[in-house]
Amino acid sequence: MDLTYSAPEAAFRAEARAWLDANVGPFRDASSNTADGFAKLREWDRLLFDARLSAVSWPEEYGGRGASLWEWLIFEEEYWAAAAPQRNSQNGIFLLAPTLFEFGTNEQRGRILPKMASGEEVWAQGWSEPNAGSDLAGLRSRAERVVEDGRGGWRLFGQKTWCSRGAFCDRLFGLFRSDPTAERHRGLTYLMVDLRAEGVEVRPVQVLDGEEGFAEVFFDGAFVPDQDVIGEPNDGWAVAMATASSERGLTLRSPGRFLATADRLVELWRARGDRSDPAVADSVVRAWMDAQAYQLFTQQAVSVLMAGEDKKMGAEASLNKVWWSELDLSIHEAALGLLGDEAQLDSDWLRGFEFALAGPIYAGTNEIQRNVIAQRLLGLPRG
Amino acid sequence: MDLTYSAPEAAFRAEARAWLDANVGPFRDASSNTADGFAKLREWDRLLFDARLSAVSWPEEYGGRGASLWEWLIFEEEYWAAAAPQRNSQNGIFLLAPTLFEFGTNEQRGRILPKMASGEEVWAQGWSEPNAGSDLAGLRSRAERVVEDGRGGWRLFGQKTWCSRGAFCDRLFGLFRSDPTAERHRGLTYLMVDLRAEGVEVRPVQVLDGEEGFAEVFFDGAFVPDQDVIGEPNDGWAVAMATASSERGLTLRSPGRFLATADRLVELWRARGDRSDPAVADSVVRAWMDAQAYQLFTQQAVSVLMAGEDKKMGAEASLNKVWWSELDLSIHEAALGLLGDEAQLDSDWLRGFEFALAGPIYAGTNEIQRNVIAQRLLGLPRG
Amino acid sequence: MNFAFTEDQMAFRDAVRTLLEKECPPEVVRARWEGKPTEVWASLSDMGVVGMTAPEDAGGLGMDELDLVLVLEECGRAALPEPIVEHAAVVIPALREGGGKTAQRWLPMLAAGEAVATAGLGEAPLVPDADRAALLLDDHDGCLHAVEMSACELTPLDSIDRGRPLFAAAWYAEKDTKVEADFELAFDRAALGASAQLLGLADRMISMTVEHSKEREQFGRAIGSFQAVQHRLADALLRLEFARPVVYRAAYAVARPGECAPADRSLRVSMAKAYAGDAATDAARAALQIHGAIGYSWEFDLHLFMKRAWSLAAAYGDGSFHRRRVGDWLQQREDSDA
Amino acid sequence: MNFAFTEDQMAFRDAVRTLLEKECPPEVVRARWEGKPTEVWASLSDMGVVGMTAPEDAGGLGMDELDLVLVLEECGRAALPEPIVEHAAVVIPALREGGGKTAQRWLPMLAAGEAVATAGLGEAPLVPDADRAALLLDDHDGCLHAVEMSACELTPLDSIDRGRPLFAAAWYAEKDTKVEADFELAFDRAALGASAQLLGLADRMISMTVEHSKEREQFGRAIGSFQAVQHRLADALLRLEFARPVVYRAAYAVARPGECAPADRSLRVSMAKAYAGDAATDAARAALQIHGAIGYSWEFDLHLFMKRAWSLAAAYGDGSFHRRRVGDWLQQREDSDA
Repeated sequence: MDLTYSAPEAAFRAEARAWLDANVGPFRDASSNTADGFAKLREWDRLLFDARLSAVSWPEEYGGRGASLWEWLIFEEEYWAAAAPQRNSQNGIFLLAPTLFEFGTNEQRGRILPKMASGEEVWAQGWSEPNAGSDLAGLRSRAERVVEDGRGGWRLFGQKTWCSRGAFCDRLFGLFRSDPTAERHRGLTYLMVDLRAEGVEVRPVQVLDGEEGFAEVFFDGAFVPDQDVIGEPNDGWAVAMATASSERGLTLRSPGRFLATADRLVELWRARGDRSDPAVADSVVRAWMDAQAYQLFTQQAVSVLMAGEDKKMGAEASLNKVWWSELDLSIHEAALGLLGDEAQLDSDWLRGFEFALAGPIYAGTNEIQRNVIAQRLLGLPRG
Repeated sequence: MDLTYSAPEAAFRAEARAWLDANVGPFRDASSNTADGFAKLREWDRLLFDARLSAVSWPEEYGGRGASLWEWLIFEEEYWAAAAPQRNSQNGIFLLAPTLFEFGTNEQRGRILPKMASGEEVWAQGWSEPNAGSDLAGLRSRAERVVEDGRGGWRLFGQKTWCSRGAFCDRLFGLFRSDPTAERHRGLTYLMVDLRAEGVEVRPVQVLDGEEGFAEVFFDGAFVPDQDVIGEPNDGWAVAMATASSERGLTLRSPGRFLATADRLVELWRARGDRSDPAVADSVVRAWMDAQAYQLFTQQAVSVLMAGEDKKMGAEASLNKVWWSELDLSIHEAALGLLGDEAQLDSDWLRGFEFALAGPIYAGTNEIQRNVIAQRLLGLPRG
Repeated sequence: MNFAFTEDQMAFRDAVRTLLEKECPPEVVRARWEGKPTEVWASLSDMGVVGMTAPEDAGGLGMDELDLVLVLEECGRAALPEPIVEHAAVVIPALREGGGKTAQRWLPMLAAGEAVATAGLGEAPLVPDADRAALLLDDHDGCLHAVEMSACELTPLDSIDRGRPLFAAAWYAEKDTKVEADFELAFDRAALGASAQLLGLADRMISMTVEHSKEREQFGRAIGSFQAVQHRLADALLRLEFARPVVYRAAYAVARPGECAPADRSLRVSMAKAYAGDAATDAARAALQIHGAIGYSWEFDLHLFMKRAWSLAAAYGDGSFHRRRVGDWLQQREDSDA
Repeated sequence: MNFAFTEDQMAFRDAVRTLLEKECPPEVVRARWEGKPTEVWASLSDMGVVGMTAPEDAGGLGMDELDLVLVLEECGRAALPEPIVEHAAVVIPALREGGGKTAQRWLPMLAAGEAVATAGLGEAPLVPDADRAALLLDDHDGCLHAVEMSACELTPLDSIDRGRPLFAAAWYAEKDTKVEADFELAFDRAALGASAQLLGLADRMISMTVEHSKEREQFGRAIGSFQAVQHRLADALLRLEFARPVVYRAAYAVARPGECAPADRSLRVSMAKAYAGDAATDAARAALQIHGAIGYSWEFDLHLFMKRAWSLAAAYGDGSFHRRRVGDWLQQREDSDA
């Protein structure tokens, strides 16, 4: 065990901190859930990309630095400590890109990744459908195989919903049912589709905070060429699941994000002084500690990943998911507790709380994660 | 709504308080889980019986006072405020007696109740079997119908377990499988058996606190005459269930018991002064409030029962059960929190905590109670 | 001893529920969100609800907190976007007790619902629905003052619940604004009123979620058949059903000052607010988790109730404020005969 | 940066586990409950475990807290009824650092396991296993003293865990009993040692409960297939798996004083003790609930582990003590660069 950073790691931290200090200011309050904010955040992704800070862990050929997981963690710590904004590109970088690295072709990677990192092409995820939330295998949107003018591809029909920032995004990735005769988990194909294409309709959906970044997306014969299939046709479930248990379990929500929020919670606590209740103090301490524990758990997991040949998180990713989502809530609840009567008013803490409430729902509900923990980590029998 | 007590109620409270103050002293520390304590508590039941305070709500002919539920609540408040001991007779008075009032014959009531209240005959319950804990319908102990020398009755075979105070009790009540061909919930008969009879073996079981009041009871042909069947043969399930949803849901654990413990918790808190943590203070306040809420909930339920013709608690009894069992734990956990390092040592609080830990398990686990709340009070579908 | 409401009280409650089901569906709450006027105040005035705590000679119904608590529960269930707590539970009783010219002038108008009153009594100076109100009851140096809204400078604040918009109000305390009524009592009444509404909100969110979980299917079965969902809703119901008598007991304490010293009244109210706030925010949490993403949608009604619950749970002292008040009382009481 | 143990550390841990599985089954713990001597101390001495923190020139293995933490986890898993934390994690390091005659005389005997040492460093003056020990490390006026047990007056106390019996010890502080080592560090080491054992206890109770819930059937199916049981065990595992790296991080902080100021070390230890105590008491609660009545039985082994968990969770500062210490640190730190 050696918990000191190497000289290059320390230097990278210093570089990232300095760059962020110098650049983040005008972008700090931009929201990717409003049209204006989204446009501004395209610029922000471009700035990051030009500094090769948009996707530090990617190979240099795609605009990254080939950074290690440690350096990625360092970057994230600095990013959130600088109060930098949620990025437009997060679904692309954290969800689609790992899939392309594992299952994509070189052609796909070269064509897609640099534009993703530079903010030129922003990706929406298309996991949910009206009747397939937790039960992803219940997907009904269809991809029909076609060959038109000698060009092979797919025509899409159906509906995706809860596409974050979908109202403003350029492209969407997701699973579509390509073989309706196959069993629930089979016959799905992993496709990438242009949201501006003919046969695609994007309808904004207003959510809790009143912003309209979310969208429903309707497909009525939109065309996707064969080159935009990831992995083999009808093998989309395996592609999606394999990536879900890869590093992605680790990198979806970095510790840096919660460490920064927890530190702001402590600042709020100290600023309120005697006005805060001793019982609330305990909730502040617990939340801050939970963020620390998340960092340590992650450091331990990264050490395992770095040592092993097979970089898989496996079912441990479920422990991770439950912890960070409930941690995020604990931090914000403690803050609202500190605010007392003032919690009747809108604030960054309240908006953060609303956002945090979604944590136990998306990316696999915490109920399902607990099933996975019980059945796959503890070996209990299915119900 | 009128939350004042009538003059007779106030007089009864004064009488009970004075009597308890004068008499409880020598019995206060007796434990019904040791042989000596049990013997002493037979005397205590006798004293209570002679003062007509052993079962105040029973009709006078059986040694009660025909007290209302309000007076019963008053008595219980005074009983526990006086730090009087757990009674030998509790399973008889709170579990068997309500069944006899609802399904017993006059002969049975006259023969059994006075001796139960005076402590002459102490009853054990025989609900659990090694393979039937939560799943009461999984009972396997058998009752074989016999007619011997013109005398009708039943021969018992099998095993009961977790009979509280069974090592010292005189008689046992419980369900036995009388028709092995019937479905799980049918073919059970509610029987009362003499623990000193031939064909009965009682083996003490030591539990957490090291005391040996619990017992396993083995039956190898013990005889039970027909007069000791409650209700109809093969109808025991209905008898047991009907009584479980009667007032018993209310009277199994009276608010007075928890109010007294919560007040002792506050005394401990005040006595420890600054040595206690502010975060622990909040747990003290919450536990004390939970006891108050339990009293209020009970007063509300009693008002409904007193107004209605059909004195049934129904599935609401499950709300009651979950609340008091978790309340009991909260009180004791708060106390152990106040004790800090001293919680490494044995104490009344620690023993109370061990006892409280059983609350969510016995009388229907809290998991099952929550199923009942969801399915019967909220109308959710069975799994 | 009888811990039950009268047939009359329950009949009035039922009538209010029926009226609000008809006249205050979610669309009416949404209209208030968008700043549009609602009709429901007039209907509640016609029914006598708005003036129920005013003396009969001022045109009211002369009712007390025991009548009121059931009615406010219904207002909570409907997420009524009106300052009914401040108007009927706080200002009218304070004027009734304070008497004087202000009462003479205002009580008849408030009783008839022709004028709306609100109040600003919390730790933070937040006045709900000041845009709707003609009269403000506020505290200054521990005393209550009634000020005409036209004499106040209002600053709209960014309320998390736009069905309960909040304002800062600046005004001058003068001799003739003073109301000879007790500030602590007014605060307790506001907290009690919020508690009653929180019960109704919890009930509404639990009902919505039960319905949803019976209909929504995942993995080939209704999600309400999963034990995790069942136990979460069971816990929400448990909290609600135990909060209920605590709130009613507090209403009794306020309604019967002769049986209850002020410190004991505040104790009862603090318990009510702590339990009701927890019950409603817990119900909100369970509701959102079980609804999943749809619960997040602006078009779906859940957030109207959820945000009201958050707003009222924080108003007039949150749970930890009130538990601390209970703790102080426990530390100071003379013996253990509570 | 590498948050992992070495192959050697894990191999030593595995060897200790194997030894304890063989030599410290529940019957051995029960023997200690009944006051009978155990053989396991001698085996652990032979293996070098008892003296692992002693310098090599005193016959020890010269190991640090990173080696020790994994070993103590195994001792917790076995509910080892010996003062291994006090002996190996507290007294030997304090003597090693304090030096002087006491160290010269005692270290070789302690390293060889020929003499047993214990300590009394908590808020309450409770000395575990004093009946087994020849040497006591205790604090007086903020300083540490090493006293021969023969010079102490021992009073047996009623420990909730008879596998970890407790005593009050009366003794006289004299010049030559003083040990020039840091009290706070000794306390942190004791808390860290208890934390490591608590991890092992939690792990053991979770495993026992998983096995039970796979086998026990109710309503025609294994109880472990019910979602309520699955989620309860999932939560217990979650707490354990997140407590683990927090405890290891604290071990690192103690083992590398050069990288960690004393206040930061105490912070890390406090986090460890709070998480490990919660993990173990939660696991105990889940275990008892899921076992049901059988878990209550004296003959069933669960209570041996449960009571050790309760005892150690309260020892050397309970959760709220340590969270308050973290809170004080947060209030005092200079900026947010923790």
